[in-house]
Amino acid sequence: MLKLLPLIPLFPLVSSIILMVTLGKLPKRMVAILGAGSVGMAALITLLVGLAFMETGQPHHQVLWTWMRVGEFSPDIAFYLDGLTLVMMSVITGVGFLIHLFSTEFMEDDNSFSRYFAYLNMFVFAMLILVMADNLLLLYLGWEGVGACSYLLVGFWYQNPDNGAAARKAFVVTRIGDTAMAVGLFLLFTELGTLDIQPLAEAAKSQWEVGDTLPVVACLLLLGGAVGKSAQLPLHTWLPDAMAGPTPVSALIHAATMVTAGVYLIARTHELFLLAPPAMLAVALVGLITSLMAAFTALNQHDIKRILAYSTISQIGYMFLALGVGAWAAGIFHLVTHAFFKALLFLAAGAVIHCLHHEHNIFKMGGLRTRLPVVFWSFLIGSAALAALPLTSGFFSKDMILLQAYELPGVGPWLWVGGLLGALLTAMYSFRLVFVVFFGETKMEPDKQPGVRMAVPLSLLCVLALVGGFFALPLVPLASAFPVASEHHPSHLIEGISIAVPLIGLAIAYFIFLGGQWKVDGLVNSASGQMLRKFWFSGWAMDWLYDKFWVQPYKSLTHLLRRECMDDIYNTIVKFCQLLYRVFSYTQAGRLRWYATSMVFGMIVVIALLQGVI
Amino acid sequence: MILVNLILILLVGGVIAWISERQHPNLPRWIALLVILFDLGYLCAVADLSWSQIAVVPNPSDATTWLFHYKAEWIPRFGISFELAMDGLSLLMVVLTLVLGAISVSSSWTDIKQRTGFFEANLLWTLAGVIGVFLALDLFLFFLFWEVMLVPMYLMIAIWGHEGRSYASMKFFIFTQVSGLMMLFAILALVVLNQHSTGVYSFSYFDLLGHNVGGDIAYWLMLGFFIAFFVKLPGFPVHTWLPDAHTQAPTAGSVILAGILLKTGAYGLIRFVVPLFPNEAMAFSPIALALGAVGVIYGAILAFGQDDFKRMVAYSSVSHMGFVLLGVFAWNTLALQGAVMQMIAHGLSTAALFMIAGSLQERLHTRDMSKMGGLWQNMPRMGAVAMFFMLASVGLPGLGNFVAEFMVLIGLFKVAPWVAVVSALVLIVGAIYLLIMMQRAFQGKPNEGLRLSDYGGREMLTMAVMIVGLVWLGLYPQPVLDTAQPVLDSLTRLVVEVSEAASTTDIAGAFP
Amino acid sequence: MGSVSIPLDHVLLLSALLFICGLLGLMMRRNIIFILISLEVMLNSSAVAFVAAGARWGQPDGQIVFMLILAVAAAEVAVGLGLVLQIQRRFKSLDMDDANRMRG
Amino acid sequence: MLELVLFYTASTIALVATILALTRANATHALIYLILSLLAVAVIFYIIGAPFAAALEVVIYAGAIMVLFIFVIMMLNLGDKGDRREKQLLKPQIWITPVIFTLVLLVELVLVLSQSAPAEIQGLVTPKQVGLTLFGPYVLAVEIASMLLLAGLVGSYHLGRRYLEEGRENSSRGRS
Repeated sequence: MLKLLPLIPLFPLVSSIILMVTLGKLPKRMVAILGAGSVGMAALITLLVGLAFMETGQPHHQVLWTWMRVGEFSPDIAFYLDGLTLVMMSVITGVGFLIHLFSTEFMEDDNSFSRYFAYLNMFVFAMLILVMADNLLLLYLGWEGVGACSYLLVGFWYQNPDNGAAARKAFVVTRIGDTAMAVGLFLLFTELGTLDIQPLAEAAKSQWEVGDTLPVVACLLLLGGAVGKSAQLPLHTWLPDAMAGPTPVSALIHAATMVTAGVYLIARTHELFLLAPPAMLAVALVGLITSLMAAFTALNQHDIKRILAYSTISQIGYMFLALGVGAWAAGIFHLVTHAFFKALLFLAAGAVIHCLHHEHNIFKMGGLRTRLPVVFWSFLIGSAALAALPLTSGFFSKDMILLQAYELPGVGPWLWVGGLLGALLTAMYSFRLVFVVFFGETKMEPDKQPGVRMAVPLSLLCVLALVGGFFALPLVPLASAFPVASEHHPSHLIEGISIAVPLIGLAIAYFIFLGGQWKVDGLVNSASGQMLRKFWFSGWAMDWLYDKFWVQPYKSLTHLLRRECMDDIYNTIVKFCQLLYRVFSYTQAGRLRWYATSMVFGMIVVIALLQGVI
Repeated sequence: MILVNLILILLVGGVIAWISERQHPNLPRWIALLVILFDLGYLCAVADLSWSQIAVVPNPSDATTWLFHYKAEWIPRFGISFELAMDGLSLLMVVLTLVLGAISVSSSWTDIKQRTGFFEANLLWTLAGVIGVFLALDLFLFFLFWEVMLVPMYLMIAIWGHEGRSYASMKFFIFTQVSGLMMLFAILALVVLNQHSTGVYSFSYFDLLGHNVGGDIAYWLMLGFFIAFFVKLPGFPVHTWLPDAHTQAPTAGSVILAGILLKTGAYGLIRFVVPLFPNEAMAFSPIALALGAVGVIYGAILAFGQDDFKRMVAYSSVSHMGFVLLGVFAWNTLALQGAVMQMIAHGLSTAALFMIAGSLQERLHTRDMSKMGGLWQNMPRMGAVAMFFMLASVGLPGLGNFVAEFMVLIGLFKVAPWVAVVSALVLIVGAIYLLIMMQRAFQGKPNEGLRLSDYGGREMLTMAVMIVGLVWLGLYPQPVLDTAQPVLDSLTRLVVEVSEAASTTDIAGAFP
Repeated sequence: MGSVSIPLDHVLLLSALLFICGLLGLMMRRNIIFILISLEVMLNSSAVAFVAAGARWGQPDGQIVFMLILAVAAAEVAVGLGLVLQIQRRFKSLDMDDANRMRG
Repeated sequence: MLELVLFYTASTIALVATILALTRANATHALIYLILSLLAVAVIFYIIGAPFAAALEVVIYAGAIMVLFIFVIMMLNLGDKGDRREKQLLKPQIWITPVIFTLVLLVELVLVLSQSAPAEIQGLVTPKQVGLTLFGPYVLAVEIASMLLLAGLVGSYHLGRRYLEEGRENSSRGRS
């Protein structure tokens, strides 16, 4: 059964190539079957492989062929299957399949239906390679591959230049992180002589001591890659703009899978990170700060997808926090539950947008509770999970993170307090969204209802978002991949606070946005309030900052250089030659008398020389 | 004789193509294509190489250990002979030349409308000259081929070029000619010095290789060779002929120029500069590495500032070829393999981008990207192809360029980490200009009124060849690596031996 | 004329002076006719030197060279005057400063 | 003694006439002075014992060549047009450089001459001697000279003919 492993990425790849080569000549039904079916097949095989893996629990290693071999540098095209990989593969193929199914209806009217599925399948392929890779170079292949697919899909509607700009931003900003990661790979290879993940970890443990500089540098470089891909500070600015792509794309790439690749990378190389405590702390801090900043921003947005985007940034911040405090399993657990409920939220938002003439502004919506009941329930469940209301999937994972953070000696309690604040804000913005969009008076009438191909994925994801937390599934294989945290239960007070905080957030959101009991208009409309609002609305003015200090200087630099200043050097030589030419041509003035005079001068000199006068 | 025939077929084919124009204006194209394919077929059929033959590590200074060797007396008085030889490296380069030659004939199929016969003849003669450069191992003969390949290229730019062709062709000629002159001086001085110590004149590579000149004069001779190849590469800051020449050349000219002619510079660095002057080259390597890194970044930055599609691609060449320089002067197997890979991968990807630029110009009559936009709507196939090669140039893993750049950088990192880090920044700036290119030409608002013909079968077939080539290089580059490996092994060993003998300073220590 | 006592130096000095005069005329005059005249003067002065030198040794070679000079002068004048005609036709002037088409 | 007086007188005349010839504004006047100068030189030739050269000087130089000049000047029909610009000769910036140069040259020549040992003119060289030498060892030079004269002939014919033909065309065009 395990031998079937290479088939999993192969299905989406073949489908994608077929769709690319046929250039949209296939009928839409065929495209839909091919596109969604291939991922479905991949999901099925993943299930089979997963069951086979559960039986033994032994990591499985499969080499397809040698990629390149030069001396000791010999990365293979090889797959490595362990619990972590399996979890990621399940999420990618499972959630991926649901989103593909949803897309077949969502994108039905689009002219480039086939191109869409070609890209989306390619993405699934690249993402699978990323998580299945046995060495960091192959991982990097998947890593860049998903980036390229993300670029293609964000700019899918290429006619609008804004989409193109968003796509480029997504690619370039993540590329900054990727470059750091590439340098990290150089460093690791140069120091440890291999890029295969398992031998790498062994070599690292034998060559490096905890607290050495090199592992810290290497881990920080890897963290740079993770920060770029996972939209964490300071490279998070691309994600909100990336919402320009089709909504199912946002659900799959920019919520469930690709953006969590950074989390996966750190979890995958956790043995390196264990050697570098400062890097671990950096991970935690990056995660916490990002999650708080993004939560504040989400509270002020009015584009439904941007709210969800910031919320994604914030949630991934939680995952980083978990990784940073060494709660590997909790981080990955949150990754899984987040994939469920955020995909659900995005798809529901997509359904709302689909049914409301592509309206994105939440303040133009309202009262959709009765108009779109399926969507409403999906959204409500998703938000509940996001806000980590008790017994939803998000509750379990978030609770786990916070408790493990609390237990970290030293800064632990502070991280815990920060996490709680984040949880409060999360509850506030998620229910703000629910209240504004689905309650209150109706401002817009939907012109259609989601069909069955939308409703089925939504309902399935609802189930997953609700009960995903009870699944032992993710945790069993994970236990084999990570060092087990000490089992030690904190006091009930701490747990109680963790449970209470989201409820408080929910209450605040209710009082402000629905009940109307709290009038905050005065506060909001005051000068400082407005300024703060604007500041948060713009995402802490990060975009402005980057524009001023990076984009504009670069543009002026290219503008300065574009006329090729190097040519000036050669032109100076040319000018000098022309000058000489002018001087000498002046002597060739065509005046006989001048020639005669110069001849005489020459004569004088020659005679003088002959006579030895001079 | 195989090697002589390789060149002769092209030369004679050129003459035939020229004459055949009188029969039918279309005939030269077919003849040129068939001649190149025949040459390629001849190489494959007659060469009849097995892996075990290729895997033999040749002794650089013993011609009999090479794959092929041919020597005939020419001017015995001065020790000049007609000496050709082929090892794995030249084999790769010759195959690349012929493949890209066929591609360039295809790319100019409809582009060139007048004097097709003479055009195809020039094209074939350029190829003959380039193959001569890749095979010649008598320095005099090498210099002869080095100059011979320029003339038809110059004619191609000067006759069939675009609006600024006379300036561009002149600039191209002067830059390469002046640098070639320096090489000639260096060659003559080397031979004379060799004569002083051994008493016989010889221009043969095999005789000169073991001869260690030493002293300051050797450094200057190395520089003479280096400059000739460096200009051709082209390296910063003597790259400025390239954007003009590329921009003004006809499509096939650009393809050959970028795909093949630049590689002769890289080949020369690997074959001559370092093996002939190992100590001097290694002493020079910090400067060369710095120039390479600056070129890599500088090319990418300038590419971003261009409006002209072809000019942008030309600057991207400057950027990419900087990696070759880095790879050569890092001088370890990994980086050298990367440099060789880069030569091949860059040949394919840039040739394709130039073809796209050429097709755009043919259809839109402009290369100005500010006048394009939304062309994907009109020409989805071309858009998809352009997207592929754009991503290849960006260095997407799984395609040839990535393998090349990664190997260069990882090899370089061992020798000079900071240079590698700076050069790695091109992953970012390179992405910026290529994405902007895609945006400006193919994305954005389409011009609905425009009726443009999309790529047809011939063009798609040509592109498919290159796409398959790049994917193959990206996912299974091992055959290429294995072909180059023995040669590079022998060369690196040579340098190590010499530097151990001279017990100079450690290379790695020279550039921390 | 048996007892000749003319010093050779003086004849040569005369020749030099004539030569200088011709040279000065060549450099100063613009009119092409005068330039030709100056050339004649210079040729003539060299002829004087040759004849004097021949006479100094009592050999005929000096006079032979004089005759060759004569031939040169004749040919030169013939061609030169032909040119004068052409220049006059083309530039409507004999001023050589006007006829500077050859300036680089 | 007489010869010395004659020599110095003739030398003076030759020099003065040459200077006058070269400073005239009118070409015809200049030619007359030049002829005078040539005649004076012929006298000097005679005195230093070269009668054949003297005869040639008179017949060919002063006779034929100068007449050629005068013909051409008459053909050009110059008038006073060119004369005015020749007045610029008197401006120092025109003459200062040539004069300095020539003076320097003269000084150099005199220095050169003064280095040789003093010598005197030996005596008569008869036309017969000249003839024998000319067609003896110098016969090749004669041939070369004849070629030169032929070239001069052809050249002047070519240049002059075009002048005359175009002149005819111009006049005929003017008539029609």
